[in-house]
Amino acid sequence: MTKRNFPTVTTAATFQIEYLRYLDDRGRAVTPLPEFAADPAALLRFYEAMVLMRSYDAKAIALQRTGQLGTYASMLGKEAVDAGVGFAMQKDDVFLCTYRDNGIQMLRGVTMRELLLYWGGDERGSDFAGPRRDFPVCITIASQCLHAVGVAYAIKLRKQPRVAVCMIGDGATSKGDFYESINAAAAWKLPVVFFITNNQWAISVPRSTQSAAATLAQKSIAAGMPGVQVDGNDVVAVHQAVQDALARARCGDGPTLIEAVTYRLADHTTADDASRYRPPEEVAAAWKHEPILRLRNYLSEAGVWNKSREEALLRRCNTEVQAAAQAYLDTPPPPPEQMFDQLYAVAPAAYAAQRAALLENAQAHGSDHAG
Amino acid sequence: MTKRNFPTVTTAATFQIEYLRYLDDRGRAVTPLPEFAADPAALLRFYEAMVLMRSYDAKAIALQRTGQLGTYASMLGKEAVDAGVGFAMQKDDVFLCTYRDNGIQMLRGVTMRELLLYWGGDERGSDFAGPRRDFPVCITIASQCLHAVGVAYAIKLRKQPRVAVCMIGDGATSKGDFYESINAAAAWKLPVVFFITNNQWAISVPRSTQSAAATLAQKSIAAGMPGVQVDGNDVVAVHQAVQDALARARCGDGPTLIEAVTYRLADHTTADDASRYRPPEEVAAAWKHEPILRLRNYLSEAGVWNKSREEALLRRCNTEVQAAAQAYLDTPPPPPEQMFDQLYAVAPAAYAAQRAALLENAQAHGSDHAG
Amino acid sequence: MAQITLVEAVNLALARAMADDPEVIVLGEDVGRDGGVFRATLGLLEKFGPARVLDTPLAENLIAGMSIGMAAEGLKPVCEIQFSGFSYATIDQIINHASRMRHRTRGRLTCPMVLRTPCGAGIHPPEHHSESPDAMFAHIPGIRVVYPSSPRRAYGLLLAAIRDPDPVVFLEPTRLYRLFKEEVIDDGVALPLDSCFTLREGTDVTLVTWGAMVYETLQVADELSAQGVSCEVIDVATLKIMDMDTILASVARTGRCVIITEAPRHCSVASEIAASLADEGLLTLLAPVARVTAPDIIVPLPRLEQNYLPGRAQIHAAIRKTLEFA
Amino acid sequence: MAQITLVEAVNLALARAMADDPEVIVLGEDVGRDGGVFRATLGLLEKFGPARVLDTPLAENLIAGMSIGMAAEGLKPVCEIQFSGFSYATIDQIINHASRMRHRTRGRLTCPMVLRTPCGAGIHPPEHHSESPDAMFAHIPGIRVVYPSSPRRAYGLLLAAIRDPDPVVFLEPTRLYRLFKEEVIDDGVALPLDSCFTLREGTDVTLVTWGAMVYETLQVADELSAQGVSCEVIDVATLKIMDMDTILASVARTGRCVIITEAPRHCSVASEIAASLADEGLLTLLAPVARVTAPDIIVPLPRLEQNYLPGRAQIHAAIRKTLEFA
Ligand SMILES: Cc1ncc(C[n+]2csc(CCOP(=O)(O)OP(=O)(O)O)c2C)c(N)n1
Ligand SMILES: Cc1ncc(C[n+]2csc(CCOP(=O)(O)OP(=O)(O)O)c2C)c(N)n1
Ligand SMILES: [Mg+2]
Ligand SMILES: [Mg+2]
Repeated sequence: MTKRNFPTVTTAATFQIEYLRYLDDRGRAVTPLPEFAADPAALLRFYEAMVLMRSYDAKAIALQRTGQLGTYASMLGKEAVDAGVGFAMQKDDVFLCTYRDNGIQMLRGVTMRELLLYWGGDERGSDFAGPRRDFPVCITIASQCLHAVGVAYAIKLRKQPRVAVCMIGDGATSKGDFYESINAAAAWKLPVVFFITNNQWAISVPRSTQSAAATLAQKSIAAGMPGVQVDGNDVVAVHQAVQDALARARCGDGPTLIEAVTYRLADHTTADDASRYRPPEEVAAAWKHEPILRLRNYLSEAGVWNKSREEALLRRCNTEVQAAAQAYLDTPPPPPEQMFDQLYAVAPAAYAAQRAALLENAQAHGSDHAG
Repeated sequence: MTKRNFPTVTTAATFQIEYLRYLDDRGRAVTPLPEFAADPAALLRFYEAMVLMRSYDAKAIALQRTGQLGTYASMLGKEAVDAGVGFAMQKDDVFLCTYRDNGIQMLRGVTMRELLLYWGGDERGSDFAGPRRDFPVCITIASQCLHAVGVAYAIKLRKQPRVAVCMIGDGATSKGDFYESINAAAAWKLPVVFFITNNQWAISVPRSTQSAAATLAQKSIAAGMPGVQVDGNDVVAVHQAVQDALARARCGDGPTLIEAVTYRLADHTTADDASRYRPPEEVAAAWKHEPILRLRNYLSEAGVWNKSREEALLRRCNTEVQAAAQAYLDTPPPPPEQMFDQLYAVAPAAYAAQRAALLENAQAHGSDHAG
Repeated sequence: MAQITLVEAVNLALARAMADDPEVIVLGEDVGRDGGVFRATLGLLEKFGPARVLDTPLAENLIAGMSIGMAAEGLKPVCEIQFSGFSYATIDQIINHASRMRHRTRGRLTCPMVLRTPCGAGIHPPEHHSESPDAMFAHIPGIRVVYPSSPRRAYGLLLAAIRDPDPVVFLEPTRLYRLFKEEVIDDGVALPLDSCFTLREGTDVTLVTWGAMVYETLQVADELSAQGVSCEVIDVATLKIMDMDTILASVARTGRCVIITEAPRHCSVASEIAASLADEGLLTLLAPVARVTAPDIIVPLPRLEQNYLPGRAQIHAAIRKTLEFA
Repeated sequence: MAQITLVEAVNLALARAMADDPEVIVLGEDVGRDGGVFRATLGLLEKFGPARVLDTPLAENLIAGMSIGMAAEGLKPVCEIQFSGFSYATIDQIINHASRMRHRTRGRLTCPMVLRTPCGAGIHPPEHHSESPDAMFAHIPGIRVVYPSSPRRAYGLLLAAIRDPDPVVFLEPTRLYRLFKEEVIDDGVALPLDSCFTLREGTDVTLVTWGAMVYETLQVADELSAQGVSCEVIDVATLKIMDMDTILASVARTGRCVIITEAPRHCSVASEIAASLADEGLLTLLAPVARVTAPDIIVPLPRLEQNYLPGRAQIHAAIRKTLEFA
């Protein structure tokens, strides 16, 4: 920091942040792929999952546009993140996600019907049958990082070979919750992976407004934990980084921070209009890096994918998604008494009158307030 | 982070944290001193200030032990920090401090009587006459960092050549407020200096429990701002680092994070008993690095200090401190109505009855609750 | 003299305050180019530039805390917390610092800031977007809490809040943001803080409410008027420092009081009003003081939202019961 | 069968809960080697080891948030916030997550955590060390708020709080920590939550209070008894979920009620109780419901503290006024 150059200035510490990428924008391997991807066919399940995510995403938006779903946050453009993370985790790991990580939830066994239920405004969507210990979608930005620390502490205390994986966005890295969490996780060497999906935007606020840090991965240095930046549109790089981090965590080496650089190709949510604040050229340019085409190119080039397989896949995805949507739409609303009965383990006697009044009114009048 | 070594792993960023020290434990210059200290006599005012701080500190503890002061937080061992920072700041800079920074406040013109008033439980101690824009002592750890961001933003907006200087402890670096502040300050390139007094302990919690980071200075990397570690018992190093940081800030180059490594030689506060949680040997060892003896050795060696000057100084300090203590003790308690009248700009009519009742009761009964 | 919505009135007041006083700064998440997720700050960036209209990093604690720092330096920050569910993270700064800056420095430093946040349920949003923290803020000594219920009051009260030399938490009823329009004259005239607004005079029962529930309460008063029941409707507007005198005087005339809020009941602002009536107004009461509130439960996701929010039926029922009390 | 202080009773309950249930974890600042700044966790580190008694980094938001994560994984974290003035930073996590984990997952994940914090004024400490956030926590749906007022109740209620499958904020009256001793049998028997304790039966007036003010209230009841006035004294103990039935039944007998709290008045727990009386208890009231509270101001530094806290004189005055009301 000083311009003088006294010999007194000695170096207390040096650090380095690495960047990981295997497939370039056109799907060409820029280097030999890692072991898990040595056989191109091994990447087919990644591709299929990513395409299913995109179908689901499109359907969710369509449902919202037709008044059949609440506000929805699209995952368009981050399918490589979701597949890369989702396939790396074990069933009994614990997943803590944001509203934009439905793709990972799908791979963990949350059904699309359950996801749509949640977006449709029904808490039962968070009572999913698959990964019972996974956390519900977290809306309050970065607050789930603190829960991840507690989960990882419990895992470590019990000496289990499980890992907590916590997703956040670039915007979330500005919040104290995030820093307190990575700092504590490293201090206790906890089995947790913090994963930043840097999609360049936090609603209308660009990455550059959030922080002067050259990379978000370097925030790990503040905590004294390893950090790495990866190409978030390259599923191979994402998967490899997460596998490494999970392995580290599982063998007691503590937490890792991963930053995946990608781009939010859609509006922030269906309630947002991104054209208000970002130029169309930027979005058009970002489409050139998107993850699905890149992987398709690689697989086609490797001879394990072709047009007819693509068409069959799209048909399959469409059928699955339509069925999930229908199942969602066919689900009757939750009974209003759940608002009381699921509040405490035992519904308090003191609230019996409030409960009765609410139920009576629900039957007699339903909604009669404006808005 | 990976054990593999693919050529794909490229370096995204590298960082370095420097360490600054001029005088060693015995007060020998390990390298030529910087310009401000080229003439040893220039360091006399630092020394004198540090000795006054220690006198004040001892008196405050004595007052507390005899029931004449409230809980007090000793600054024993950090006088180099206080002198180094205090002499670097300009009068119209803004100082945001913790409870342990009374030495800097003294150099900024807060009187010892005012400081004692505060510790004696009187808000008027924070209505000090000297640096009118300085903040009152901050008790809630790290929360003042956020205020410093706002102050620095105001300064920058008005294009003033002022700087906000914000002190925190090692414990405070675990709190979100700190990270949010350094991140935002760097993002806006604000004129602010964050100064960590790393005295190794946060009450009973050692530095190692707070963070796995090798240095606290490296937390600056998360924010993308310069950071430096200094020997906090070497007033020359502290002063030089702060001068540099202030200069940077004043010419628009933004914030700096400084970590000064020192040791809390006293109990946390007069309400604490540090022997419960740290071994006497550790404290004894730390005394070998303490800042005042080190500087005295240097000054004596340089021929600008001797025993008779020392004795005269001690007498002067004693007189000053005694006078301040007496002035404090002679100050009548604040009028109870200030609790209402200083709450809002205009005392609310709605509280007139509460106010009257309180005053009536204060006159009639005073305290009659237990404890 | 335009008919505008409540959120447009907020915008108008912000623009007016910024034009009048160069010390007024607007800050928050997405308040710049985007104009705020509800468009309350629309156009301010273009008019007043990025130094005075600033998108902050995503951190509510930062937004509140740096506003305090700005205010201590003499700026007049008006910060926006995107939804009141994210305002809980500001409570620490509001109670530990904003509220007591003046008191603890005996007036040397002060905190003329405004914290604006959309508030309340009814717009079918995701989780945490329907919260009503009014009672939590109103409990804090040293601040004001203001909650307008119409475009005109939003305009006048926001101007007053910004000009006030002490911290104000300004809650905006999301559900009313675009529900109706009102003529608002952009004359820079503030409305008084610490005062109730009697929106309708009546003799049979006093209806006390604030925020979005003013809307349904006025509707009910209309409906009952057709049936010959005369309701006085009071918009409390400033929840702290509260104008209890107006409420007591009204109840002294009507003898009956129903308090309506969409916040959960326990330790709510409704409770405060009822408690004052139980003390200072007891002799004037001809019937129990009824509180129509949300139940003491979590705001549900949209599919059950209509069963959660109190509506006209509950207000009607409470009034009927109060009037029938002999 | 030892006579112990309230803080020793807290310590005893913690040790008992940890011995009984290996899932109970104690965490916070200085809770380990130091045994907590008030010594509430003394000896736990030695008995149960550093994995179950952990000093955390200095971050209250972290302490609350990680407790929620632990609880969701089935541990039973008992976290300590060093002083309640630092508990405001936990409100975000308590209201947005702890309170609704069960509800929003329909019981799939739950939050059996306890957040302990010393509370209240009267020990002449530095700023921010005398806060009374009881009303703010009590307003939050989905949690419990417990505030014991004697060693025995501290022991029994803390055991109940730790065993409760839902989140509990446990406020401890700092002023009473060492003020008096009581015989506490370490039998592992919990006391009921959601229930008032009638500490003294009486016929002339019902005194309702909790926390440290129970002490002065009992003193006053004693003093008045010598003068022939019979006071019923109710310790509310659980501020949420509150046992209003016991209070209503008492006031139905006495016809008069004085509510005593050291928290600021506006939207306080005292207001909630008075509000319920104004509704459900109105017909039984023979006099206005009096609230003896702290004023709506900032807790002062020690030199004025004695003028801030309500004391026996104010309680006496309020009772006298209530009794004289014809
Ligand atoms: C604590 C909090 N503050 C504000 C919001 C409103 N909000 C929702 S999403 C969002 C931006 C988040 O950006 P980022 O972390 O980059 O995630 P992304 O949406 O890009 O996936 C904001 C401000 C919120 N949900 N929580
Ligand atoms: C937010 C907050 N939490 C807890 C405390 C209680 N407390 C007072 S000082 C202290 C330790 C601070 O350590 P450090 O930051 O290293 O400063 P030092 O006391 O060593 O100067 C704690 C936990 C507090 N004052 N504020
Ligand atoms: Mg983003
Ligand atoms: Mg320290």
